[in-house]
Amino acid sequence: MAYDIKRLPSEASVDHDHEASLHDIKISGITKSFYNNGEMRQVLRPVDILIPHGKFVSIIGPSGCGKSTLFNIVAGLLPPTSGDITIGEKSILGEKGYVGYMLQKDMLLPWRTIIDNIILGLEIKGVPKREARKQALPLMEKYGLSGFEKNYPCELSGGMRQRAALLRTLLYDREIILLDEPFGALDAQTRQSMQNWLLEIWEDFHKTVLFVTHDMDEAIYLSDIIYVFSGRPGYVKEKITVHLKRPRKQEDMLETDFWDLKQHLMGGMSDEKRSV
Amino acid sequence: MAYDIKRLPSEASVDHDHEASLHDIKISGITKSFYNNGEMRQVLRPVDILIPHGKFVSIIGPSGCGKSTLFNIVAGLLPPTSGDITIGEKSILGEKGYVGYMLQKDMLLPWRTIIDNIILGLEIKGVPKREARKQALPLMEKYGLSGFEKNYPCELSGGMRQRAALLRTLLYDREIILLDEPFGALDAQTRQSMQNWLLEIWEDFHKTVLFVTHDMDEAIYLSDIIYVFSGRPGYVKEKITVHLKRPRKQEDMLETDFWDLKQHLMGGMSDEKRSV
Amino acid sequence: MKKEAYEVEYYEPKSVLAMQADRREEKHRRKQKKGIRAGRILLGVAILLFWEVSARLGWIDDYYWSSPSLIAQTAIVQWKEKNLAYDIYFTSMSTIGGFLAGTLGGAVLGLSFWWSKTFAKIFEPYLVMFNAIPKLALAPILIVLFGIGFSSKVMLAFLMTVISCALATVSGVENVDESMETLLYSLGAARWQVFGKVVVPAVLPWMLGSLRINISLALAGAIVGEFIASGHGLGRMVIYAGTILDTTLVWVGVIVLSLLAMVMYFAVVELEKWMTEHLAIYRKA
Amino acid sequence: MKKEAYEVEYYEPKSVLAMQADRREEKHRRKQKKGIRAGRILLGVAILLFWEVSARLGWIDDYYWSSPSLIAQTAIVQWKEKNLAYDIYFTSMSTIGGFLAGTLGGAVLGLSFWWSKTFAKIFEPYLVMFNAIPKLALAPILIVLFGIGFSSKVMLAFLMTVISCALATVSGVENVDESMETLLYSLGAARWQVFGKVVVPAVLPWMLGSLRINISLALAGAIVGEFIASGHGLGRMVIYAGTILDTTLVWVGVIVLSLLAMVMYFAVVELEKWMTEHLAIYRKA
Amino acid sequence: SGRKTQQESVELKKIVIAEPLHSIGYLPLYIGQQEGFFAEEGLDVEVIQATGGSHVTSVMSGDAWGVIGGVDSNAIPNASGNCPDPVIAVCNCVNRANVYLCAAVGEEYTGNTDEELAQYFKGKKINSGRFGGSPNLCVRYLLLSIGLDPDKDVVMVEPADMSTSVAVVQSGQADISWAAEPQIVDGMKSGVWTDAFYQFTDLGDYAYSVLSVSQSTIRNDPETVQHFVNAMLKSLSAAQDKKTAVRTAGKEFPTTPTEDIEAAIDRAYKDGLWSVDGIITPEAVKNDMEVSIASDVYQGTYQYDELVDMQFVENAQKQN
Ligand SMILES: Nc1ncnc2c1ncn2[C@@H]1O[C@H](COP(=O)(O)OP(=O)(O)OP(=O)(O)O)[C@@H](O)[C@H]1O
Ligand SMILES: Nc1ncnc2c1ncn2[C@@H]1O[C@H](COP(=O)(O)OP(=O)(O)OP(=O)(O)O)[C@@H](O)[C@H]1O
Ligand SMILES: [Mg+2]
Ligand SMILES: [Mg+2]
Repeated sequence: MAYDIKRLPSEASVDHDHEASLHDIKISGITKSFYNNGEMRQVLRPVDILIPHGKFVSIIGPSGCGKSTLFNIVAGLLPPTSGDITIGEKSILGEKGYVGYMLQKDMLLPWRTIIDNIILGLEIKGVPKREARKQALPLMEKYGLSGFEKNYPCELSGGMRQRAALLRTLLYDREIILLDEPFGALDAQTRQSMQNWLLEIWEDFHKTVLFVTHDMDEAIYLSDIIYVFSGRPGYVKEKITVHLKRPRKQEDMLETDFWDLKQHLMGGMSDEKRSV
Repeated sequence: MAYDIKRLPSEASVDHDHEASLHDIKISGITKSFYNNGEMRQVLRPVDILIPHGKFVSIIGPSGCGKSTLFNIVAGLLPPTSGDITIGEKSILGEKGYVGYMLQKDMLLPWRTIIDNIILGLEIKGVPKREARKQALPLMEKYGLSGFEKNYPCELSGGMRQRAALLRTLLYDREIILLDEPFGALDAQTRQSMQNWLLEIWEDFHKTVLFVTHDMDEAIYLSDIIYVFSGRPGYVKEKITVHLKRPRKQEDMLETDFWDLKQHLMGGMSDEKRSV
Repeated sequence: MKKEAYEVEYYEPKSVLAMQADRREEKHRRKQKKGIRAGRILLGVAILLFWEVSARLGWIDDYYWSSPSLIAQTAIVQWKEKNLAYDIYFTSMSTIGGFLAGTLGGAVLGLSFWWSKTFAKIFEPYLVMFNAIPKLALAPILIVLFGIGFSSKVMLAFLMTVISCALATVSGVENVDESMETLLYSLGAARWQVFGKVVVPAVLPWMLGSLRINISLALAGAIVGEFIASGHGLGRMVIYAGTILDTTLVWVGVIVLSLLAMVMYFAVVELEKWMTEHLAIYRKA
Repeated sequence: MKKEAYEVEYYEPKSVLAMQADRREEKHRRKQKKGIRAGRILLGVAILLFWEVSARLGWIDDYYWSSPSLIAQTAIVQWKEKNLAYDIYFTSMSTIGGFLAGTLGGAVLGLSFWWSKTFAKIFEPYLVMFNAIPKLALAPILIVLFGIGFSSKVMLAFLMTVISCALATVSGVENVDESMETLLYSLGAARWQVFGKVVVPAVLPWMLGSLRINISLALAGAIVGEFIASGHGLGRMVIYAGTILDTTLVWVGVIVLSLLAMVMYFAVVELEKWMTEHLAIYRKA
Repeated sequence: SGRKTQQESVELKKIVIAEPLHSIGYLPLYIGQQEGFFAEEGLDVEVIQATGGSHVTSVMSGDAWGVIGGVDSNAIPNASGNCPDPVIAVCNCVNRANVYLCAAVGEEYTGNTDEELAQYFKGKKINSGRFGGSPNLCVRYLLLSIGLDPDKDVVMVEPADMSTSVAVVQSGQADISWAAEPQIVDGMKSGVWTDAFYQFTDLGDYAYSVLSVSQSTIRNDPETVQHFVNAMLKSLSAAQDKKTAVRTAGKEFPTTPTEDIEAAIDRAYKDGLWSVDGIITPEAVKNDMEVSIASDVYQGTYQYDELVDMQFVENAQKQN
């Protein structure tokens, strides 16, 4: 295969309290406030998050609590007001290119065909278009996009667009992938199938994933660890380690363990409800 | 109270097989196809739906199956290709003003304050602005919008905007209310509280409601009857009568009955999944 | 209790009805389209007829207003005996030349504003000011700068177009979706990569959208150029006709000019459509 | 098993840090704003200086290019001894008059297009055609129609503005969110209610957006009017200066005109802002 | 003087005269304004500039009371057969074709005969002003009369703006240019040319710039016309006084150097530019019209009596 996938031993069985690895990502004491027309708006209170290598970590929290802002900081696109982000010992503050980042909107460039959107990351790295396309084709086939290579984003359904955006992020091939509400705009059924598809991919590629969502079902279904944020200014209120076994199936959502956890989350969330 | 609310005896206890009342709405054999650039696209296959007076009826179905189109036809805004819609004996095809209609988007006029948006329906009927505002104020207070009368829609959160749009529809005071995915754009927590708010209102006003959603939880939680649509061209695949007792509480969502029904719906939906 | 929580009834799809009603709808639409075309022609004919009759019956003073029949006669004479055809050609060429150059120049200028917000903010009022200078007033200087030949008309058409196109491009630049830039930066792109892969394609539809205004401006520029000094062209013809007080000839010039303007306008509209469809230029919402 | 499905750790919010870093950011922004203003002035001064030096050292022919110092002197003389102030007043008044009338007329014309799509489609090409007519060419006819007084300048400014504003309004009309109309119809509104409560407010920002182009057009129209025939105004001054071979005076006219254009432009921009803020006119995205 | 101010306090009748451009040639008109001759006749004359042929049109349409310009530009609408209100010349002003030809330094003409002149012109780039304008017609007429085809044998350069005469020669875009004062002096000072080598003033009487009003004005309001002509005659004789002429020109053309003005006025006297008595002779009309006819701008025939009405000049002379 032209595309080189780093396979690691499945870590689903590894204890979540495993020793800090050299590939863990540590977010420590990150704060952020914005100035707008002379007024300060604090968006993030000090946030500390550990993202163990190879894990699927989710963040849930009310709208406006600074989740996307935190992602931008991790991706090196926004300087934090204070705090640091490290991989192993190395600070990656302000360094672009360490993470694959999928923004809240699918952000496919409307003037590029799907395949050209997918190879965008490779193209920027300097891989010739022809070769990049060669790398992308088998992936598109595998993940249900074959036949749409030459279509433009506007000609695809929402689910397909999300898939393409996700493939672009994957093909960019960083060790950690940030996904900001990738399925927020999809309807319930499409969302379900996309979640399964994401889990499938994650098991294939086994990258570290940091995931933002509003949907509690989604967070539980996908994650190893869930960080629950408070309302703005956001901080980590709870850290929940999910012990549901993998691989997970849709039917698991109807099990008691699942519903216990959901009830717990819904309880926590209702504190925030009044702030809406 | 300035605003006249028609209270009916609570019908939660009435058998869903009650005799056809004079206020029931009957959608019979409605079909619709569009011509675009000479190409025909059929959106609705013959659809038959009975909406008993005072009931909460939901429609769920995949995106593009013609739910909004059907709503437009019921509201008299779009002529169907064939079929009829009647209240009692009377055909209301092409008649506007029989139903209160809340569109998929909140559709608050951005150049009007919230209160002026809410009284829009009254204003069109010819009620003087001052009086209409008087009628609206207590409702705004009751349903959590007081203090925001003079704000513009862009200054409100998504949840509040939806509330305002719903109030507008209610204040317009028709016997049947069409709600097209009113909570589609909200995050999970806000959505929850809006659902409860809607139930509360529905119990106060006890109008007939026709409701469109993508979210199975939502459909089950709210409805007396659920119509499940097929993919495009849409038709009614199933009619589900929900016997969960009212008033419903959030905790009910964790009960077995609820989950049974959800599982049933998820099974039905997965047939459609492949068409995404 | 389990089976009592809900009841399900299954339905089969009914047969699809013949869609005769819709055919009617389509026929109606086609008819409407034809009606519009007919309406346009009718309106034109009506205007001409009214004009002719008014002139003949003396409702309007035919010295100033001439009349369609007289204008047509004069136009034919001009076509056959003088070089109306060459005048049209000359004006068209300078317009198109200036239009192309101005569009290109304006695009480059406007795009350059993406590179530095400060630079952009400093230059903007000067652009506005320059745009507002009445070019006709600069006649003597323009002659010194660009001469009186063909190239001077092209130059004026260029000057009229370039700022308009630059301003449209600047609007486009200001509307580039920042998260697209963010996306590219997150993929480790350098500034010039963001420029080439996001800014340029995102601004293209704005530039295309300004074309239809620009072609009119370019024509106006070319005509001003001919007013200032020229041996050929429709602008010269009109000025000449005005000077010798031949109102019918003025009308010939005016009408030919507006027809030319319209032809160019709709040609550009078609070009815009074609480019949007064939060059993968996306439509802005 | 129940307690084993997940583990929860609770955190307390840490104290909020002092946000000194952000103050720095704000200072930086303020500095930048000042820098832009300074940059603009500097650029202007640099241009003037370069011009003056070039003229003095003979790099450019000062007969045509004059020089800033000469121009300033002449301007002062004109202000004191002739009626430059009155010329400015005259041109401004006819511009503003035509601008207001044209905006109003264009708005009415454009809005009327909402009432009938067929009507709109039939008229559109005629609007384009009319817009394309070079007004200068119509000089003799315009004099008959509107005379040579103040009102003729207003009329030309009006003619330049009205179509541009109408076309902008038409764009607005075409972009009215159909579901808003749907909403009103669903509330049982009549067409005129939809018009008043949706179409007009929805189109307002488009009209506002066209104002800044229109003011320039109106000025151009007024100047063309003065070129054709006038006893006052900056346009006349320029033409007059041209015929008496006074290039310095031409420059005075050109510069005063562009300054006037700029002042009007930014006044309209401010007006636009003010109206958007105070009249509950929403901003289109 | 005191008498004038007294009259000014009386209501003056306001009239508008349209001029195609502001020219030293129209100096008598400006003298009438500045020296108070119009005021003495109870008139308040305002002069406006009207370009592109609109100076005549504005009189026909009634927007201007009178116009200053060539007889030929009155004749064209009159002859078109559907002119609503013909424009008639009532008083002369410039009685010579105020057109001169200057050649770039090094390109000067040295010959004497028509053949030599034709030989000299051949292939040259000649700036003759806006197509259809009087200087342009004069140049075309000259070329035709010496057997040249203006469109083939020479390159006609036709900028609309007369201020560009010096510029086009200086920048090499023309070898020869038409000019009138004060451009001639201006070009000489800039070293672009030495002096005019050909002057159309040699054509003799030429109705180059006359004052005209519409026929209906003559019919309906002959008194005002009479007053106007009276004042014009006073102005014409005052124009022969160099001091008055220079003073007035200095005010009208404040940025033109005095020595240029003086040179221009000297040339005017030398070439008999201004009519002394206001009479438009048939010879003057013939010369003017012939030029228009030769260059095909005017088609058909003309009648002196239909173009000129000398009754007011004659009345004025009788009064004196
Ligand atoms: N560049 C900026 N300047 C000023 N304020 C900003 C900026 N970016 C974000 N904000 C503010 O920061 C807050 C948090 O925004 P952010 O997008 O991070 O929230 P979020 O948690 O991602 O919300 P959502 O769930 O709706 O996506 C918001 O109130 C927003 O207005
Ligand atoms: N005016 C129209 N002309 C042509 N096609 C239309 C028109 N309105 C809707 N359609 C088509 O009809 C189909 C159904 O649209 P509709 O909006 O009713 O779907 P929906 O079920 O409401 O979908 P969603 O859940 O996404 O809101 C779509 O394929 C749409 O493209
Ligand atoms: Mg976000
Ligand atoms: Mg819908």
